[in-house]
Amino acid sequence: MHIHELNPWRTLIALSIFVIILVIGFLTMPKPQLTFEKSISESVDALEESEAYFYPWQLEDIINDKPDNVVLFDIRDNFIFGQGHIPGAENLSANVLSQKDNIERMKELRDMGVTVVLYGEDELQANGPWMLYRQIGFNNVKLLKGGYSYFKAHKDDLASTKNDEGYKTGLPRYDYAKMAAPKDGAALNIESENKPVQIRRREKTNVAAGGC
Amino acid sequence: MSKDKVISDQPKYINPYLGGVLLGLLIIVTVFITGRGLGASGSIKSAVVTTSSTVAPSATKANSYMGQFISDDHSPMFNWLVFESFGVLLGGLLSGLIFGRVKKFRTDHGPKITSKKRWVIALIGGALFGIGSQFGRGCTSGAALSGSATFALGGVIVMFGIFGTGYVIAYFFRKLWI
Amino acid sequence: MGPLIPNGIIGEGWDFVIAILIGIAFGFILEAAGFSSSRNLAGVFYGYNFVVLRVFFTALIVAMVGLMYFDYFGWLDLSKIFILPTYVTPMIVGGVIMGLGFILGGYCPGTSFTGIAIGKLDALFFTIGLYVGIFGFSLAFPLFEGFYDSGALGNVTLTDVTGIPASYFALAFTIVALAAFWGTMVIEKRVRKNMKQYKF
Amino acid sequence: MNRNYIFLTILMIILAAGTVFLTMDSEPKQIEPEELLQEIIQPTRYVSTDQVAKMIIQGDPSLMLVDVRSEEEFAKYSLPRSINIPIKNLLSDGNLGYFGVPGTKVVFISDDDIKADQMWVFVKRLGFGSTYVMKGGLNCWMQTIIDPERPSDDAPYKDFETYTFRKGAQMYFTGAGADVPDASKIDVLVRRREKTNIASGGC
Repeated sequence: MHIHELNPWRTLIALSIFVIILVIGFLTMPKPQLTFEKSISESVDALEESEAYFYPWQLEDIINDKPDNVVLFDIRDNFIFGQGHIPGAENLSANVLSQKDNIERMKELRDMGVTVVLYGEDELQANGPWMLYRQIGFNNVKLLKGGYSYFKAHKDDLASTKNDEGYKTGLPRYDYAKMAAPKDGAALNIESENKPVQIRRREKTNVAAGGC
Repeated sequence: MSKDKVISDQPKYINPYLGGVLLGLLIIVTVFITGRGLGASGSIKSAVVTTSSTVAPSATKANSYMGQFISDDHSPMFNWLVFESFGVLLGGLLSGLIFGRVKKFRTDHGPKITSKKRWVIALIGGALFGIGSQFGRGCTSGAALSGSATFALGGVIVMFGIFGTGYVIAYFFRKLWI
Repeated sequence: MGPLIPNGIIGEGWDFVIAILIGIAFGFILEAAGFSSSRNLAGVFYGYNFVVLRVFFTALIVAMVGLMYFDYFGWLDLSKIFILPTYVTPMIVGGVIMGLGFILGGYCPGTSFTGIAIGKLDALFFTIGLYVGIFGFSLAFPLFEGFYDSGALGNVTLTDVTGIPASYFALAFTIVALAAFWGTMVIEKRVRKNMKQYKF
Repeated sequence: MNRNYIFLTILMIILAAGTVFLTMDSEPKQIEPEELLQEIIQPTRYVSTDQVAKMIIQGDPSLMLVDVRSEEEFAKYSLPRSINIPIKNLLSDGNLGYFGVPGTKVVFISDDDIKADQMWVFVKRLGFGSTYVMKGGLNCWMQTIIDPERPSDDAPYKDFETYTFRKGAQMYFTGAGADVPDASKIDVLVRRREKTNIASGGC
């Protein structure tokens, strides 16, 4: 006795429609332009690799020889770039980094084996974009230690920066514990004794603000 | 040979696998649109709460179980599952009309029992199912099917509970059906 | 994108219209697949008609697999959908009682509605029974209120409990279901040799 | 006819097996690279040492300082109420539970700002908001809060305000019972001006 239709051709049609929907899903799925190639923990470890950084004294060769296999990208904005930059650097402002043609350009450079050096005003500014590029698989992207400000201060004698500690980061510059130890009031107030007011010409407006 | 001919003249049910695929797609669509699966027993619960609160409003509110389904804004019948169950009735009718199965009132029963006995047993079975569905947070369609399809642990427990028990005790009730 | 209503893509006002449409489709499929006859349904336990097993498990695996693909395509956010809360012991007890009710009554709530729609009196009695059962449950609820809420695990999925990815469950269910389909085909043939025809 | 059933069976197994490969790449939740890049180029994540000092002094309960230096360095000196999560331990010991708590602001601190910024990028990649980097790090903290430099006498008034605040903060953090150099100015601090730009002299 057969009270149910036994021929499965309609089932086949129904399942085929299902498969077609799934195929459409695959085809229309927004394909991410970028994907993370390194997991978080891999990226954490990768921060230690010294080949991921570019050192100020290495700039000397770049400026003099202009090799084809290294490109300098200045990620500051166009206006500041115009006021001064490392010779031979190209401007690639941070806010256009994610534009499609710039990503394409980075991919081309990677495929050609060109080293890309990112720098900003200081090391911090380029740190984020550099980390992102490393995480999405651009292992040719390096970060200029010290940034533009360090370069500017030492541009006449880059070779000697090899032995300089000034651009290094992640180091305590003070003995925190000693410095922050409780002091007695007298010690604190020595420097703040009122000096006679002298009218001087200020060299810079924000000297007093005590930037780091 | 002649017997087969008689059967082939009769309206057939669709291929069970076709029904399954369609039902699966329907669950996907339901989850896609509403974010939850199908259900059936919930509408009966709404009906119980509604009649109970119409007959004895204060007693119903005081009941710790039914009380939680009463809200002051609207009747418990104004519920997704009630509308869905109404649709199930319509859909069943539609299918019955199309395939020619809507006939005068009749009863399915095993060859060894009478219609009257079948009614009593159906009533008891329904009552048990009603109690069980409250413990299980849903019936075959709500908990076992939609629950399992969304990988809920509870759905799988209910599914194995129903079918497992069914197979274990089927032997003792064979007179009802075969 | 989905689920559409919780994400506000379809307004709340459409909720009940959609409910009726989904219900119609549900009822149509159940009836057309033969779920409006209690003898068809009960057949799964006696080996003469495995329509319940076939429809149920086909639907289950199609839905499971489909939902996973939909999630992957970004069409449906599986983390936003309703997950049935789990209460271990009440659910086991409930499942056992429902199994008993299934054997006796020959229907489950959804299928009994379609049975009523085409004029089955036993389906009507089953539905009345459901009503009586739930009403009785409500009245007696204070007796087992503690039990009703025992073993609560919250809205957990299989993955939450076991740590195994959902896709492995989908694959396992699919393989088991397909094996069951082929197995029951053989069983059904054997059992039916000794059976009398029944009308539907 | 049986051939069709075999075909259906195989199709279904392929579909189900396909799901196993889908979920491979969606491990811990993280934001898309484009989104991360958009966040990275925003300078809004930097807070000055003055802002941090002010929040500590005011006892802002929403502030959580996370020191990303090594454990030894943290043991030697740390800011009050700060907790230590070295970058390497970010994913371990349930450290992620510190982030994404509604209503809190997480500020990362390291010797200078590079390590803290790196931590920020990782935490951001994991999708947590309300995270900041203390610009200049502890070196700047020493320079500006612990040992502030007196502005020259003809410096703008604002610099003096900053200096006065820093002097007050110095006493708070070093625990020195110093004479208030200019009592009237300290009053200004006590009044808790919400909108003044104490960050003017920054790192």
